[in-house]
Amino acid sequence: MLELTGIIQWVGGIVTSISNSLGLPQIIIDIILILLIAVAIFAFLMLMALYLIWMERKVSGHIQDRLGPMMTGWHGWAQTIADALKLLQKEDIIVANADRKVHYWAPIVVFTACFAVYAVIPFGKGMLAADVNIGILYILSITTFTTLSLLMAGWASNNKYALLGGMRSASQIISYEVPLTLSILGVVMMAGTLSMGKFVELQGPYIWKWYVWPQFIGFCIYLIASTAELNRTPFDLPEAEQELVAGFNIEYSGMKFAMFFLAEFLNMFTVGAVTTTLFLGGWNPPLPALAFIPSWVWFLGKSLFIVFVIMWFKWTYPRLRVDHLLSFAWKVLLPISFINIILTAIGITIF
Amino acid sequence: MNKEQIENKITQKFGSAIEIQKTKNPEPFIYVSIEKYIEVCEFLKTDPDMCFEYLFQLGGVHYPDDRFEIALTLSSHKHKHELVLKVKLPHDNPKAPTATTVWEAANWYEREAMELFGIQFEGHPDPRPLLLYDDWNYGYPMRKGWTGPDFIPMPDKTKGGDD
Amino acid sequence: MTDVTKNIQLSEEEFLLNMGPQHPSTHGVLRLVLKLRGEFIEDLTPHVGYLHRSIEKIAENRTYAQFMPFTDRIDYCASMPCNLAWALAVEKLAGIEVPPRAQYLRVLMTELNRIASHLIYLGVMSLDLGAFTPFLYTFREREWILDLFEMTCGQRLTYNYMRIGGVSRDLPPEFYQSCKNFTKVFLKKVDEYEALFTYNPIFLTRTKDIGILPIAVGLEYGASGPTIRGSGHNWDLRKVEPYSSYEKFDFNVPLGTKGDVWDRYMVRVQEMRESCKIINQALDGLPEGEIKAKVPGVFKPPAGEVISRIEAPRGEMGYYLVSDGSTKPYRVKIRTASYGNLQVLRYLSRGWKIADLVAIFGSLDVVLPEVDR
Amino acid sequence: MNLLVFYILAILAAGSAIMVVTMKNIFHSALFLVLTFFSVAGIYVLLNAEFLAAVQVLIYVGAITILMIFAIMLTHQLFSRSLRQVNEQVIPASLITFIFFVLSVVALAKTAWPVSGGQLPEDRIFEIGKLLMSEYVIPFEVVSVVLLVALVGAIIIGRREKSGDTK
Repeated sequence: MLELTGIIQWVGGIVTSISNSLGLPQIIIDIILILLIAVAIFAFLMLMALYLIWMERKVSGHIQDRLGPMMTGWHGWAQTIADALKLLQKEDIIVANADRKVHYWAPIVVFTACFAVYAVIPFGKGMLAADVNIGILYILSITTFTTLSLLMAGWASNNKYALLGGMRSASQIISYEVPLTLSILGVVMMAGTLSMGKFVELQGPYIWKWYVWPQFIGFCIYLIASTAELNRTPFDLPEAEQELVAGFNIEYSGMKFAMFFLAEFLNMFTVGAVTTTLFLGGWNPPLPALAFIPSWVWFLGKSLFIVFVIMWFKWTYPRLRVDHLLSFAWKVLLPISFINIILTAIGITIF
Repeated sequence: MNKEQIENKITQKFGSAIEIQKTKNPEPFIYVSIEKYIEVCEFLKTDPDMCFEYLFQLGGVHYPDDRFEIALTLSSHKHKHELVLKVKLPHDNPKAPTATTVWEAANWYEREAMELFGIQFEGHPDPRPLLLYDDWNYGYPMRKGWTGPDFIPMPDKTKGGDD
Repeated sequence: MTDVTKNIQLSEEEFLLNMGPQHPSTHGVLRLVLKLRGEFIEDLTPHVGYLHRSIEKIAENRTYAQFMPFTDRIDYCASMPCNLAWALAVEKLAGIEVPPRAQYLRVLMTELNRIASHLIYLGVMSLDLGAFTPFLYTFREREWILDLFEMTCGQRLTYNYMRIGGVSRDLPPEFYQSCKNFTKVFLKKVDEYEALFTYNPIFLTRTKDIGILPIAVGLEYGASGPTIRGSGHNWDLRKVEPYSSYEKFDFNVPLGTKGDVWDRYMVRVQEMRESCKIINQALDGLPEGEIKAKVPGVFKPPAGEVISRIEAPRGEMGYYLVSDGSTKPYRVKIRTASYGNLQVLRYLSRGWKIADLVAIFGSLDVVLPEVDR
Repeated sequence: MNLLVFYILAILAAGSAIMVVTMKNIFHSALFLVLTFFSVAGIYVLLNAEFLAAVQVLIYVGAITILMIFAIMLTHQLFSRSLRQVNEQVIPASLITFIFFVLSVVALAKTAWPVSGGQLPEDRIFEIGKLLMSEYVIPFEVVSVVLLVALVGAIIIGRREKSGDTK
């Protein structure tokens, strides 16, 4: 049995029994369990982020007719680990006229925000840290802190490029938040719930019952809008290298820069995970007969596929311009998502 | 229009201000007196038979015995002919009216001649140095016989400056 | 440089942004002081000269032949045309007749270099617009051209291939087949680039109707080459006043219609195809014979003044050469295409956004060492 | 445990609210406002009102404060200028505040807070939706009309300023 549910229960059981024998109060046991889960998720996510960076390099390399990292380990598997070690040793430079406190807090905010999202992501059967009944709303609200941190970084660096990058990202994320939320609304209407766990349950192990088919418009809008929220090409204006050099993170170095970098990749995985949960049946296999493959493999596979698609975008398209970007959100995506909602409502009342 | 026709026409129009040089040079050119310089330029650009709308280059030359000249290469895309126009500048204080009023392209060429040869272009809209750095005060490097210092210290950018 | 920024009057909503000298999209070291209102460019002041090496002064202290390697450094993306223009100037001055085989080889090499230069343009332009992948594709093909050059003259970037009166070496035997293969494969690769770009909606919105250059303005500022041909101005020195036996080749001069960024892009893409045509013709019609005219070891051209003009990849380049009859040139004035093309930037970019400035600047294909010399 | 969390959140909310009004740098004030909103959202969670908490964060942090920061960044006069947070009228202001504080304490103490018995409904969001669409449908619709008016008004004001600039 490759399902991890058993292991989680087993570890939980051990912790509880040890604590009981020590006579610890229930509250301490709870805290220990929560910490254990948090550490487990954190460790997983750090590894994930490292390997997503490696994956990005390999994907971009192969798209660009080259190999990507090859020297560190088999096909360069240890490349990002080496990079992370290098970044850890780097001097942390804070520019003279920077707002030191805000400069310090910005990467922490972005990292915390993208980590906090994973409390409600169902990684597999029985692998959901907190099944709150407002799961998807929670994700939407937590991700707004990303915007905040970009603005903080842009403002605190006391650099005009960083400021422009911060402002661009704010206007961009606020604009794309609207079609993003509305595209999710279609799924929410069909499911009649906001809980991430319920979404997965409702879709079940039948590929034809997944929400990607009835909500195909919503799926596309969600993918586009979330690419924009991730600030990735073709929407990578906040950090447009050729215009703003590096945008909001221009004055960051060492580990703080690495935190922005890791957060970007974690957010990408978040998008993959949320898309999987909302539209692709979560950890369910496409057919009940395929259930012998563990649920978390399905979840990871689907999420990584979405991540791959987003990378594919990046290495194919040129970048949009700010005003085109915003008018695309308000004039194209928004009306389509409204139409999608109306169609969904009609569909629900008919069937 | 071939070269003779162009030369004839200009000579007719401006007479004594024009001096046609036809020596052993492979490339014949026209000298124009400094007083009529801009007038001739405008004529060359606007006259329908001339139509020299394109300034190929403008450069200063420092001849022996401290004589400065500027040479303009003009070409007409309409009539597909070209012309070299030269102006002799005053000896002691090389000075010329600006040709930017005729061709915008002259702007940078004149700035370059200004800093490299020390030729003053009167009425130039933006007489800043172009190629040399701002603190350059070692004379005009393209003049013959210019001997610069062996070692020119880097300008100290740490003092002042907002960039 | 401080006085520049201080003299600019700013209103409440405006601010100055210093773009460069070290900036990813200034293609070298160019400093642009932008006066911005939000993201809109109110005004722009280019500052050049960071790469000034006073090649013109160096020329006065070198013999005619010794100056040849310096011309390589004027435009490192397209050294062959710089070589060629210098050779043409000196030959015109001294009245040297170049053997036909050498003329054909010169055409072959300049056209190969034109493709290499346009490939850099294409890659860098795509990079400016945020697409990274085409950059590597174009450099893959450029690599092949560099291999061909290496095969011929042993150099990959600064060729020093032309000589006064001819070229330095004949083609190696394996060149013909490799070059033929290249033109065959390359035409397919151009289609590939076009598939990535030409009608890509994002590319179209970024380039169509952006930075329109009217012909009259372009001529006024001294723009040339693909920059002015993109506006539909039919002016190509290879056709108008053919040099180095260009009159024997059959090729078209691609023209744009509107003069926007897209037109300038399109002109260059078409020019690559035309160059392929010329290369094939040059390879097939390569005459037998000498590759270098007899030039005395101590070369003393007669005194005089000449102008040489050629159509380099970026536009018209040429030398104004004054000789006093000695072994060294008396005065060399180098006219480069980027010099004129960069002057237009101020006119083109006013009123556009920073993102457009990057696209417009990319479309002018300016190489900074060429401006600063 | 709940009580402990509540105290932490309450101190955070109140403390950062004080920072909002005392900070010299307006950008820092805005950041502390975020913290205030976030702590208040935490208190909502403690009260089993997750929906309200999420919406609080989504709207107040995600939209309103960000817009405020955006406005600060765009406006040169506010950008990187320290503001004087205390003026000459400290005594009257503190008097008024104190009176208001006493009044609200008295009001809070005197009001009887009716506690409705029974369990919270299992699917609270569902119930909120139902209530908004049935009992409170008129205020709900009125609010949306008000928002629309505000939106149109904002656009008109913004437009006028722009045309004034160009002339």
